[in-house]
Amino acid sequence: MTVLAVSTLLVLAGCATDEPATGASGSPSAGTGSGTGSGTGEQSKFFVRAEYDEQLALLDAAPAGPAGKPWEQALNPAMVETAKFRKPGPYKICFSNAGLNNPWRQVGFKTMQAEVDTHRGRISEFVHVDAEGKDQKQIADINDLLGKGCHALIVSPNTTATLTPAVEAACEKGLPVIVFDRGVDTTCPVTFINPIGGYGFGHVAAEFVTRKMKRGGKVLALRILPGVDVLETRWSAAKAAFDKAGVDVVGVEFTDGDPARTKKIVNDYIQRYGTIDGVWMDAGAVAGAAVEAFEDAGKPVPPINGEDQLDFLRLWKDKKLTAIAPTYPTYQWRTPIIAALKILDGERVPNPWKLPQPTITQDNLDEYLDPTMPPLHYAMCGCTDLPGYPGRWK
Amino acid sequence: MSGALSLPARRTPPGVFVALVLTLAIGWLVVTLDGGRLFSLPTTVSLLHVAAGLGLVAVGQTLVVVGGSLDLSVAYVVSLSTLVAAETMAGDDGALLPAIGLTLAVSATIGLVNGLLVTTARINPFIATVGVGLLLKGYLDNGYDGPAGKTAPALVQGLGYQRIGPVPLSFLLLLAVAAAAWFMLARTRFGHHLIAVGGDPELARLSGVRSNRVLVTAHVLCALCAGLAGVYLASRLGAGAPRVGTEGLYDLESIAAVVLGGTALAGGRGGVAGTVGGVLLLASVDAVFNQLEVDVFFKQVIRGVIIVAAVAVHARRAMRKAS
Amino acid sequence: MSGLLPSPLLALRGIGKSFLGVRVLDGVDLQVRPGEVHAVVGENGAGKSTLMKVVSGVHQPDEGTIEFAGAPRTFRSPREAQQAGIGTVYQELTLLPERTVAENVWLGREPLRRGLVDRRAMLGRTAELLASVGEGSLPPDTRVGRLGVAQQQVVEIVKALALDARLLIMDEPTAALADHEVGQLYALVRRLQEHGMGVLYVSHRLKEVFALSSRITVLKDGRAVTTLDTADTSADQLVRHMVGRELSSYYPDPAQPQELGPVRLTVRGGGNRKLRGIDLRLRAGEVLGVGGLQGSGRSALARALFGAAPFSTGQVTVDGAPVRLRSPRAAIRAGIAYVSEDRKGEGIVAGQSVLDNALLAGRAVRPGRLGRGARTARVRELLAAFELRAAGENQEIRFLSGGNQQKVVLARWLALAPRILLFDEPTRGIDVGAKSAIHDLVRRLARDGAAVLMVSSELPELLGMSDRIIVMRDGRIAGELAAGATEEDVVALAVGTEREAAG
Amino acid sequence: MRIARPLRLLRFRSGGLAPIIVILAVLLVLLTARQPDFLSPPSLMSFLGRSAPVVLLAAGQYFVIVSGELDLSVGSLVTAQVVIAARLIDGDPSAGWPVVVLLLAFGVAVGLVNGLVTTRLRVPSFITTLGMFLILVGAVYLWSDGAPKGGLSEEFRLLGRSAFEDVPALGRIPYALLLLLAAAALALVLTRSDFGRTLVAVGGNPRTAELSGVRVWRAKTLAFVLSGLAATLAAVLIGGYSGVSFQAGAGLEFGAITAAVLGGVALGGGRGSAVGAMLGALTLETLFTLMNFYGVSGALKPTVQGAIILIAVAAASFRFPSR
Repeated sequence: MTVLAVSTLLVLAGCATDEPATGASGSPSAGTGSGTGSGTGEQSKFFVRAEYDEQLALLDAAPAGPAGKPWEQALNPAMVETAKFRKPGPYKICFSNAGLNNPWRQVGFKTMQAEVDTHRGRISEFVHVDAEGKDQKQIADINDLLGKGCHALIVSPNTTATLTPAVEAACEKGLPVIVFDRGVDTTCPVTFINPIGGYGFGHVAAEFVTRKMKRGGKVLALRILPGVDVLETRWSAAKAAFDKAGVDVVGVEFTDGDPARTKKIVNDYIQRYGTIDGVWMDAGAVAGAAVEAFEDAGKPVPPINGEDQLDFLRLWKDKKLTAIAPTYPTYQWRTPIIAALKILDGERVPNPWKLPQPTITQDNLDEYLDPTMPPLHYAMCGCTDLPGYPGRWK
Repeated sequence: MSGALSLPARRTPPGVFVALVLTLAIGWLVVTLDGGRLFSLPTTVSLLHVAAGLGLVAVGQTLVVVGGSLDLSVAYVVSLSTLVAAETMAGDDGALLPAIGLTLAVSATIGLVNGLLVTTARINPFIATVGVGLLLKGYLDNGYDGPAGKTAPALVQGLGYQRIGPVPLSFLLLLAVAAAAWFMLARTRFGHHLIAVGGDPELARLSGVRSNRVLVTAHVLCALCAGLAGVYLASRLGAGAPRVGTEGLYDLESIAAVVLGGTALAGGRGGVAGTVGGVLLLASVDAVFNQLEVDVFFKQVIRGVIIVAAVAVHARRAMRKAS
Repeated sequence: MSGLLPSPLLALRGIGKSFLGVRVLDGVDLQVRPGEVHAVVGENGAGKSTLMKVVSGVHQPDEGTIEFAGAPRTFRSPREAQQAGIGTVYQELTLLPERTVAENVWLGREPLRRGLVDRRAMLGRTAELLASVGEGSLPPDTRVGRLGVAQQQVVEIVKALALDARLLIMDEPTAALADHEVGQLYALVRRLQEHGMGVLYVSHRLKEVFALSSRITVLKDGRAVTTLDTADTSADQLVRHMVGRELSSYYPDPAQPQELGPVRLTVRGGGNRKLRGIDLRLRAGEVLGVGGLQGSGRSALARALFGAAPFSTGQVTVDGAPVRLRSPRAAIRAGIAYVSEDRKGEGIVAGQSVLDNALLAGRAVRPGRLGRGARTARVRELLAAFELRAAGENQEIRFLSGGNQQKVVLARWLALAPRILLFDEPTRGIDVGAKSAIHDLVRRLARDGAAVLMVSSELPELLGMSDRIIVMRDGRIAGELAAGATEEDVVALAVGTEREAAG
Repeated sequence: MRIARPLRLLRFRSGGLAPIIVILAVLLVLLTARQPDFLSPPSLMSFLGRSAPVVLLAAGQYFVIVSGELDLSVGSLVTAQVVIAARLIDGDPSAGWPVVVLLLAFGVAVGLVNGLVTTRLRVPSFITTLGMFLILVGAVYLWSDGAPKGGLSEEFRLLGRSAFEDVPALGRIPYALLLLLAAAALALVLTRSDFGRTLVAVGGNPRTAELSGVRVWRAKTLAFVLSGLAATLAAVLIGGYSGVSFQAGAGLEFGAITAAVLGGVALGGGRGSAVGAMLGALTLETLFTLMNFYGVSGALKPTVQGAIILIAVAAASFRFPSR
């Protein structure tokens, strides 16, 4: 496994840098309908084999950068020149945000604001525009921000493909553009920041469930909703893993992130198949509900994955679950600010800026489990050293 | 004879425009005091773009609402249209016209289904269109896991980003469509019949109006407008987006715009001009709050209040004139 | 007999129609000649309206043939009937208040120019038509909502004329008109007649029937009993054919002086948007008739007393105690009941059962009190006493005839034992038989000590029923007449010495 | 009459129970065909228990719809209630009951506002409750800035989650089911009460009702209050069943309305029965389970649901022509 990973890493390290922007997305045309396995259905049009292999390789790569500060670290960094963007401070930094419509983005944004506060001297103004999860609004927002004399533009795109034109337009204005979380289908931004990504997340979880579950067991896959690239990649990686291991995936259901719905679905599956031996999820939101469904049905909770949200971590510890929590760290919201300042100083920055993507396991569970934080807080926020902690995140 | 001695013969100008002017005036003041510029070029352009998308849908919605019906499936029609358009074009300018044609054909068909369900099958429009919406949602969820297709570059540069001064092409398209709709209501038999059907379907039938045919046509037109909105969004986004319609809340927002414009939800009274005003009002509120960086959720609260308040004012006027 | 005459304009042969298995029309034969006004009379539920709807294409007959202008026709929709040249003036007004006169008149067949609605032509022709019926003063671009009922009626007729119809169906055209307006209608109908138009005329008002028609067809239980030449027919004969019995006297005896009780209701200086300086006293045991033209404030007075459109000025007392009738509820609490002229719109809940309709007021005003059982029992008694004809107390009221619906409405009120009753056109659209039943009831209520105020646009009814008559004009009480007044007295007061236009 | 009424529901034309019973029966047959043990007491009990919230909402929605209005705010109200509860309780066991009382008060308040704005300010309830929807969602996000805070105590969650264990014959009876039965009984009593019948009259013909001494505004407002209360109970159950989440009430308003219409309640008012509405809700829940058991792909579920709804309602409206 590791051998293979390392080798693929060596093979792919080079070309990885060439096509950064296709980060978590990949373009539909690149879709490869790899063989359908047991009950997992068609492979997603978004599944890009190269991407997939690359991310799996990165899982085992060693990060460069200051230890203990994963948000400043980078995996296999390839630095780019930014001298032409050097400007004297203080700066006006503008941020076009896809939305604040879920706890992950909430925690992330608070973290970003805190990061900004740590640079009060150098950042005179931080403009934030919320696109409310609407592509067309974000396009308008970006266009709008271009008229505000920003020194740097940070974009967290709502959708990869559809935001590309707007971001390109922004690049043409000559100000440094920094993209994070989701990518865009263009190389024009100075850098694209995100953790390893969806394939890694989905793979780690699927691999864990497969390994811990009894041979030939039945797995239920719970997804939030279709059509969200980040989540699609998580599932497609899991699918690949399950198919490879010939796991019997009895169902792939959408929960809309609704716990009640989740419990009903799990309930029905338990009744239909007598028992479910493993649960895979593309996001932690409804992990608690799934666990409860098993309890209410008087069944043991099978190997399951969640995310780094505290309610799940707490449940995990209290109920002594066989569980794992791959993460999509919220600390990535700090990096764009750091990057922006570096760029405006003309310092070289990695592009793409691949952040490490730690996984919470039984061994390190306790170090992330802070009982004082609210249930929907994300443990991987890297915010404990920021001003206003913990109050700001409560 | 309830209506005895009510509104004067001349239509009173929709109060929404008053509200619009006030909003812009106050907004401008506040934004300026806040050190921003409400009417800067980019802001204006953004405002008009937001208005264009919603406006196209709302104009269509006006037609069905005036006819006493309702279309809650528009959001999905919009999403589907972006996909049909973008996938057919596949980035090729040559395929531009066929693609648009196909898109409009598809949406028209959906409108036809809506219309038939409401008229022939006598299903309440609310349920009928929600049902059709679900059908489409299933198709989209099942068939697409993200943006697909590629809009023809010509369309992107043209409809998507081309503008004359501060006015985007798309907004001109909206104005054109609105004018056409207005003309239709005022000067064609169909228009007269539609308003009559909205006022009292049985009465219209007794007067020899083919009520069903009229209402079906209205639904087709509504869906066509949604289709156009889809084409526009495709040109904006450069690709088809399976969730863009629902993300934009086009179903409820369009109805909100329509009633803001003074069109009676019960049908039989109202017009396109008001709707355009309503759309601009909503867009302006958006723009102002954007400039002030007001919290989205607070904005949503305000929107809710505005919509209810505006309709309350309309109702009050009507009442005062009626009593 | 009519066989000798030239080909009829309309010939119905063996028309039959059933709804939900109920036979509404049964082998009806009927002929209308060009230039003939052919009256169709019969009790409610006799099938008159259904027959008209068959001719105008709203319903399709189950059996029988329709021959129009010499050719057998089947009308699948009103549109087809209209295109053939059959215009209809319906019983209820069929106008859109939000639209202008012209838009209403031309609805369904707007004149086109280059494919577009020709506004100018529309307004122009409407103006002509209005002029031709002597309403030239009425601007065609007025919104119908602003017109009075009488003017709306004119628009109705103009709407039918605009078809250049060769046959005009008039179903209760005068239902909403005051007597002198009816006069205008007569003139109009005669004018149409002269142009060789055939008119199929449905009415309850025998007076009109005799004044207008050349022949009368009597419908009874869905059958055409007979067709008579108006010239050699008397009212009593006609009524006999309709109800199958001789009508002794039309109206019950008025109250004797000793029957009059204390003053129940007084109004001093009552006024609101439609009324000014209303002073009146209403005594127990008397029937106070209220006359006047449409829109003169007749109905407004009743509605004001009932709190539906309350007085904004003045004092009202009930049994000597001052009361404020700000809402129907308040009025009902004060022992007042009101039977609206618009039964369909304000009298019944079409979709609810007979019982629910009869219990409505009681439930609303005295919930719980006098136990539900007792209340229901009381209502059942009343319905029985009125000889209600229905499939059962759980039948939806919309399936009942107008007369029976009115009985349910009365039961609703009488169950509350009101001391003051306000009737607005209590017998509108009700057949002769039920009419006199209701007249008797009104009088009986008065005898039992209730104070009755009765608005009526039918002069015979007004004169026949009232112990006293007040006549309204322009929202004022123009004058009061004692029993024994003549129609001329009433009209004189209603119109005023200077003859104003109706409205 | 007491015996006559249920008969009438079946005998008379619109708003009859016959169609929904048939549909439900068919679905149950299909369900047991695939999953024989579904009707076994334990599974049936838990099914009924978890369906309780939606059924409650449908019952609440019945009162609003039959009075001629519409309540689009229930979904957002459920969410709001759950989030509020979580924040107020914040895991504190003792807080349970006081908070429930507070929630009920809030539910009543929201109902009152909906009702009064609709009746007094003459705003169409579609708009009023749409506005309330926006306001509640916005406000609740604003208040908890974006992520629910605190958490529900196990004690609070008992009601929605736990049951009387090892009951003879039935095995376990969820508390939720008991609450539902109680509420359903109450709803039934209400529909047969003077208020219930008057409410139908209000929906059937407000003018007549008004002129018969009914305080129409009061009756309708009460209907909205009942809907608000139902939503509150539903919120308590949902919160108990599956814990706190912003998704708690998402889409429930459409579910409830659809359920009511499926159950023969006529949008526009004046026809239908609470029983029908509740059966309608049960039917939708059965459909949902059916699809899980038949392994309908998650993405396709909306399509199936939409199709079934359209077919069912169309069939009903054909057998029972609505005027």
